[in-house]
Amino acid sequence: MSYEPCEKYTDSALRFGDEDHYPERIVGEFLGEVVSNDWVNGEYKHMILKVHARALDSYAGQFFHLLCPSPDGAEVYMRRPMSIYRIDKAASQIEFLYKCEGRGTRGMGMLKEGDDFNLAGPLGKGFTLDPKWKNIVVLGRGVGLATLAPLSQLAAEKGVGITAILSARNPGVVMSKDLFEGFGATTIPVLDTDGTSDVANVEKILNGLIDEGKADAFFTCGSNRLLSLMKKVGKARGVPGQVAMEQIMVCGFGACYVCMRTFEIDGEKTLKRVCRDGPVFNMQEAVGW
Amino acid sequence: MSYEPCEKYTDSALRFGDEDHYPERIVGEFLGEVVSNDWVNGEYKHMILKVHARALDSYAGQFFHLLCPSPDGAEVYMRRPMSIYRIDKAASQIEFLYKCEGRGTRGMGMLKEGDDFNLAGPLGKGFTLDPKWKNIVVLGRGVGLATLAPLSQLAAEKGVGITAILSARNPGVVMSKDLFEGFGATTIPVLDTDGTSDVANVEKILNGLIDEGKADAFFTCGSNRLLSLMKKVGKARGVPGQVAMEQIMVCGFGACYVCMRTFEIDGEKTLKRVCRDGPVFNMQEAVGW
Amino acid sequence: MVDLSVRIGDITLQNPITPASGAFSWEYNDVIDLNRLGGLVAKTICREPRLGNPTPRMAETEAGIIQSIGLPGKGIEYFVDHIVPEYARFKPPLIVSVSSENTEDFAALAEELSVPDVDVIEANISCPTRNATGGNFAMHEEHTKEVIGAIRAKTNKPLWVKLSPNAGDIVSIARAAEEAGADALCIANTFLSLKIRTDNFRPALGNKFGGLVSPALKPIVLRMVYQVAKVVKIPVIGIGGVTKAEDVVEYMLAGASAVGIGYAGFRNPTALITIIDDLAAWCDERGIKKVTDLIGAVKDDDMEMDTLVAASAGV
Amino acid sequence: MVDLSVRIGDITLQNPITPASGAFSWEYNDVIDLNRLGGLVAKTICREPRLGNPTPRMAETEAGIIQSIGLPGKGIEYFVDHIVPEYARFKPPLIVSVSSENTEDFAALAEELSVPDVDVIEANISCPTRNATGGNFAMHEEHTKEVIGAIRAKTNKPLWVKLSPNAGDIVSIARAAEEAGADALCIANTFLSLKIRTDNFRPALGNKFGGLVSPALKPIVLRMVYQVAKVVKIPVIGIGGVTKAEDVVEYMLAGASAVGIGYAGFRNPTALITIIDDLAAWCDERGIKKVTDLIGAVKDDDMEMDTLVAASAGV
Ligand SMILES: Cc1cc2nc3c(=O)[nH]c(=O)nc-3n(C[C@H](O)[C@H](O)[C@H](O)COP(=O)(O)OP(=O)(O)OC[C@H]3O[C@@H](n4cnc5c(N)ncnc54)[C@H](O)[C@@H]3O)c2cc1C
Ligand SMILES: Cc1cc2nc3c(=O)[nH]c(=O)nc-3n(C[C@H](O)[C@H](O)[C@H](O)COP(=O)(O)OP(=O)(O)OC[C@H]3O[C@@H](n4cnc5c(N)ncnc54)[C@H](O)[C@@H]3O)c2cc1C
Ligand SMILES: Cc1cc2nc3c(=O)[nH]c(=O)nc-3n(C[C@H](O)[C@H](O)[C@H](O)COP(=O)(O)O)c2cc1C
Ligand SMILES: Cc1cc2nc3c(=O)[nH]c(=O)nc-3n(C[C@H](O)[C@H](O)[C@H](O)COP(=O)(O)O)c2cc1C
Ligand code: FES
Ligand code: FES
Repeated sequence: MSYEPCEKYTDSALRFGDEDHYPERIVGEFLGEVVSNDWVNGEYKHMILKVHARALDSYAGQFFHLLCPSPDGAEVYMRRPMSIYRIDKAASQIEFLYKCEGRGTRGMGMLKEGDDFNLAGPLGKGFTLDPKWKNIVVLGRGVGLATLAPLSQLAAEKGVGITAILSARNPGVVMSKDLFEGFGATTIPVLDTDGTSDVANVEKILNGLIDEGKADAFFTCGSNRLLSLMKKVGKARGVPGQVAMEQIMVCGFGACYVCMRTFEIDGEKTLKRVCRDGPVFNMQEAVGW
Repeated sequence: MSYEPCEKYTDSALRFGDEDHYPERIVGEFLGEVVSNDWVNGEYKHMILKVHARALDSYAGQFFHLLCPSPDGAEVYMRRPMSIYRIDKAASQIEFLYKCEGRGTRGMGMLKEGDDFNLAGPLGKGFTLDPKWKNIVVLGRGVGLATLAPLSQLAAEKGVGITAILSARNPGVVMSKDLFEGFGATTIPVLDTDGTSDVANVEKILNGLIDEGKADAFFTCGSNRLLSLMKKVGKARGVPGQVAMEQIMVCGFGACYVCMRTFEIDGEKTLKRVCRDGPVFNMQEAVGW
Repeated sequence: MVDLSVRIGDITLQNPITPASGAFSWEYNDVIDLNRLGGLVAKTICREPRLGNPTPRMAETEAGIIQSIGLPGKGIEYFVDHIVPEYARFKPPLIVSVSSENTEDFAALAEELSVPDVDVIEANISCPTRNATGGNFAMHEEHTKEVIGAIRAKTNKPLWVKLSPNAGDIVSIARAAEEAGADALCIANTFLSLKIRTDNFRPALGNKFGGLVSPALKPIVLRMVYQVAKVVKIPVIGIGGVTKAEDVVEYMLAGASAVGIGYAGFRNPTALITIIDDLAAWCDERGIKKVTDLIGAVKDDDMEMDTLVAASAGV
Repeated sequence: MVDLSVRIGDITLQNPITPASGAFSWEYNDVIDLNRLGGLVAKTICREPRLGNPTPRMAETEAGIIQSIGLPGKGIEYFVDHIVPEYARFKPPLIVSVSSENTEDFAALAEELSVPDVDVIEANISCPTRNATGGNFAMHEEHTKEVIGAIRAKTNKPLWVKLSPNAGDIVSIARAAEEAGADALCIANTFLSLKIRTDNFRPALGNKFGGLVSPALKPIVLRMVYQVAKVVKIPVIGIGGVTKAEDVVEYMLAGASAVGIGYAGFRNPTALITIIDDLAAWCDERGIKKVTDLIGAVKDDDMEMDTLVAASAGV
C-alpha cells in the first residue's frame, strides 16, 4: 500500500566538504555536523558545528537561520535566528550560544554529537568597526552576549581595545567572561544580586570609561533597558553606537516584512527589517521594543 | 517571548509499573519501553517492548495501534495497526514483527533500546480455537506470519497440533520457522524460488494434510491468493477456517467506519469493520481484497 | 476546584469536552470512562441503512488525514432500538447527529429521534461527503434557514446545528440558523479536499473527495467561532483541531461554550479524559473558579475592528 | 531530458516553478540563481507608501504560521523606478502583484504598472489582511467580475488573478474572473485565521487576524484547483503547500499549469531550485517527455462525478 515518496520536504543543503555548485552565492543552506552541544549553565547551551567552507564566510553581528528539530514529535515549522557566537575558520567550525526555552531551542538542545543541523546564512548586516576607533565598550546581557562575542573577536584581531560589561542575574550566569578575556577584553561583571547591574551604576561605569578615553564607540545587545541607557549616555557624550536587535522572523532575506522594528531617523518614525537592514543598527536611531 | 506550553498533544499513557486508575478498561494507552528492535532480514524488524501489565491481557489475532515516531522530522499523524507477534507475560513483554516500508514503520524502525513507544490496545477480536479441534493448519506469507505466530503459541498451550505452511519469496526470508517449531509446530516452507509456493502445490499440501487428519481447521493471513485457495479447499472438504484481514484504520475502536472490508453472508454482500468485527473473520465469508 | 460545568441552552454539560460526531461511539467505553465526558455524540444517522463510500476511506496527507466515510449506518429504526440504548447506559447527555438529503425527511427524522433517551438533536447540514443525490445545506443562508426551520417545527428537543467551514460567509449562515430556531451552533465540520496519488495518477480516496481533518486547521475554525460568537446569542461549540487543554481555553476565549474533539481521540484514545483533567488543573493554577468565565474573554477591545471580518464576508 | 517549459497564455515559463507573491524578493539572489526560476513574482504593491500592520506579524501555530503583514511598501512610483529594475536584471518573466481598495484605482495601478520590464500583472483581489478601509473582491462573483473587467480595460499585459480560498464558491468566482478577461488564475491566497494567546488572552498577531500558511492546507487548495480547472479554459496556477516535486506533479495532475511556492522557500531557501531539479528527475525516470503532459492527467474518468462539487458550491 506504500506508494509515495515519504520525504515531505526537499533538502539539498551543503555538508562539510561537499562540492559547491553555486560558490558565487553569499548565502547558503548548510548541513552542519554537531561537534558538541553542552550546557553552559542551567539555561544556556553552547553548540559547535562543523560546517561547509562557504558558511565560514561570515562576520560579527550576522546570524544564521536554524531549522530546529522537534522536541516533541510535532514539526517545528519556522527557522530560528541565531547570532554567530564564534567562527573558527581553521577548524571549519561555527558556534552558537543559546537559551534553551521554547520549542525550537529545546529541540536544538536535544541534538547530539554527529547529528546533522540545517542552517541558512550568513544573513544580515553585522557590526562595523571604524578604523579610527581605538577602544570600544560592549555592554550585554543574557544571550545578547552571544551576539557581542564575535565583535570582540573582530576588535581583538584589529588591535582595538575592548571593555566588556557583562550583565547578569547572578554570578552563576556570568557567561563568556573567559571568552571575552581570551580576546584581551577587560571584563566588568555587573549583577542583579549585588545591585551592580542597576542602571545608575552601569551609567557611572560608562561615564567613567568615556572619561578614561576607553569608549570610542558603544555596542549593545540583549536588553532594552541597557539600550536606552547606552543611547542616552552616548547621545549626551557624543559616543557613536551600534545595537543588535531581535524580532520574530520568517524569511531572513528581507522579502516578507515580518521582522519589523521601529526607528526614528531625523525625527521621523519608520520601520526597518531586522533581518536585512540589520540586525545591527545605529544605536541613536533605535527606538527599542 | 516564549509564552505557551509547547506540548502539542496530551498524553497520559501508562508505563510499566504505573498505577492503573482505570483497571476495569479492557483497552489502554500505554508507553512501552523498547527492549530491542532488530532486523530479522533485509525487510523485517522484530521489536520487543516492556509494557504495563494491562497490555499483556491480550490474545492471538488481536492487535495494537501504534503511534509511530517520525522518520523525517514531520509528524506521522495516524496510528499503525500491528498484530501481536508474541506475548511474554513472565517478562512483561510484548513483541511485534513488522515490515519496514512506509513512513510509520520506518519511524518505528528507528526506535532504540530504552526509547518510549506509545501503543493502544489490545484491540479487535482474535482467533478462536474450538475445543474439538485437535490439529490445525496455518498458512501464512510475509508479515501474515506475524499474526499467525501467537495463534500457534495458543494452540500449543492447549495441546493442539499445528502444521505451519510458511510461504516466502526465497529461503532467506522464511521467518519465524524457529518460532513456530518452538511451539511444536511442523513447518513446511514453500518458496517462490523453487516453485513450491505455487497455488497448485500448496493445494496439494493442504489436501494431503486433510487426508492425514491434520486439518480440523484452517487459518491464514497475509495473502489474498492463499486466502482464496484455503477458502476453496476448506469449502470443498468441509474444513472451517479463520482469516485475519487488513485494512487502513483510523480509530481502531469501531467508531469511524474507515476500515471496512466486504463479506458475503448467505449470498448477501455486506461490509464489516476490520478493527472491531475482526480482524479475524470466518474464512468462508471473506471476499478478499 | 474549578466548576467545569457549562450550559448549552437548557442542557448542562458537566464539562465543556464532547467527542465530535463520527469520531466516537459507545465502544470507546473500552478505553475511557464515558461518564466523565461532557456529552456523548453519536455518529450521524440517516433514514435508510447505508453502506457508505467505497474504500479507501482515509488517506494521510502532509499534516492530517482526508476521509470520506459516506455516513454508513443501519438506518433510523435500528438506531433508535439498538444504539440509543447503548448510549443510555451512560450519564452524560446524548447528542444525536442526523442528516438527510431533503428538508421534509430531515424534519421527520428529527421528530422520530425525539425519544426520551435522546437529549439533543444535532443537525448535520454540513457533511462534505454526502452521497450522489445529496446536498449540503450549510453552504447557503436560505437553505440553512429552511431546513432548520422545518426541523424546529417538528421537535422540542434542543437543536444544535453543525455548520460547514467550506461556506464563504459563515456569519450569515450562523445568523440564519439562529433565526430559524437553532439552540446552539457547532463550528465546524471538515474541509472539502482532494489528494491525487502521483504513482497511479488516481484520487487517493475511493470517493475522490474527502474531508480534511488536522490540528493545522484550528486557527481557521477559531476565527470562524470568534466571528460567529460576536454576532449570535446562542452558544457556539468549537470543533476542529483541539488536541490539548489550552486549545479548549483558546476556543472558549474566542467565544465557544464547549468543544468537540475528533482527531485527538484517534491519536490518543485517552485524550478526552486527559484534556478534562488538564483543563481543570489549568483553571485551578490560575484561580479560575468557573470555566464559564473564559467564554468570550479574549482581550481585543483596544484592537481596532478592522474590516477583515467584513472582508471575509465579502464586503 | 524532459521539457519543463509551460505556457501561461502568451507567456512561456522555462519551468512551472514560481515563487509566491510576498514570500519572495530579488534579494533571494543571495542564495539561489534566480535565472533558474520559472518566473519572478514581486510582493503585492499598492499606490501609496504603507508601513503595514502592527507587529508581531507572524505567529507559529500547530502546523504552520499565521501572518498579517499588511502590504507594506514604498508605493507605486518607487516600485516602478527602483524595484522593477532590480528584477529586470534577471531573465525569467516578471510577474507584478498589485492590490487596491477600489476598482478605479486598481485599474489605474495596473495601467501604470504596464511598463516594458513588467511581463505579467497579477491582480491580488484576495489578500485577507487588507487594511481598515479595504475590501476583498474575491469573496464575491460580481465584485470579481467588476474589478477584473476594469483592469482588463486598462492593460494589454497578461492578467493573472489571485483568488481567495475563503470564498465558499470558488468555481463561480473563477468563472467570473475568466469572463471578465483574466488570462490565468492563481489559486489561492491564505486562509483567514486567528490565534489567541492563552497566557494573556490576547490575539497573537498585532493585527488580530492573519492568513494561515501551512503544507497541511494543500489538499483543500488542490481540491479548488481541480474544481476550477475542470470548468475554465484559462490556465490555473496552484499555490498552497508545495514543498516537493511530487506536490508540483499533484497540482499539475489536478489541472494546474504551474505552481507558486511560499512556505517551502522559507523553510529551505534553496527549495525552489531543488524542486525544479527533482521535477526534472521525476519526469525523466518515468519517461515523461514534456511536463505539460501532466496537466489535468488525473485518472478519474471512471469515478462517478458525485455532487460534492455541487455541494461545495451550495447545490
Ligand atoms: C538576529 C537575531 C539573533 C539572535 N541571536 C540569539 C543568540 O545568539 N542566542 C539566543 O539564545 N537567542 C538569540 N536570538 C533569539 C532567538 O532567535 C530566540 O530565542 C528563538 O527564536 C526562540 O525560539 P524558541 O523556539 O525557543 O521560542 P518560542 O517562544 O517557542 O518561539 C516562538 C516564535 O517566536 C520567535 N521568537 C521567540 N523569541 C524571539 C526573539 N527573542 N527574537 C526573535 N524571535 C523570537 C521564534 O523564532 C518563533 O518563531 C536571536 C534573535 C535574532 C533576531
Ligand atoms: C489488524 C492488522 C494487523 C497487522 N499486523 C501487522 C504485522 O504484524 N506486521 C506488519 O508488518 N504489518 C502488519 N499490518 C500492516 C501494517 O498496519 C502496515 O504495514 C502499516 O500500517 C504500514 O504503515 P507505513 O507507515 O509503513 O506505510 P504507509 O504506506 O506509509 O502507510 C500509509 C497508510 O496506509 C496504511 N496502511 C498501509 N498498509 C497497510 C496495511 N497492510 N494494512 C492496514 N493499513 C495499511 C497505514 O496505516 C497508513 O495509514 C497489520 C494491519 C492490520 C490492519
Ligand atoms: C472519520 C471521521 C468521520 C466523521 N464523521 C462525521 C459524521 O458522521 N458527522 C459529522 O457531523 N461529522 C463527522 N466528522 C467530522 C468531525 O465530527 C469533526 O467535525 C472534525 O473531525 C473536526 O474535528 P477534529 O479536528 O477534532 O477532528 C467525521 C470526522 C472523521 C475524522
Ligand atoms: C509572509 C507572507 C506574505 C505574503 N504576502 C502576500 C502578498 O503580498 N500578496 C499575495 O498575493 N500573497 C501573499 N502571501 C500569500 C502567498 O503568496 C501564498 O499564496 C501563500 O503563502 C500560500 O502558499 P505556500 O503554502 O506555498 O506558502 C504571503 C504569504 C506569506 C507567508
Ligand atoms: S524575516 Fe522576512 S523580511 Fe525579515
Ligand atoms: S478503524 Fe475506525 S471503525 Fe475500524
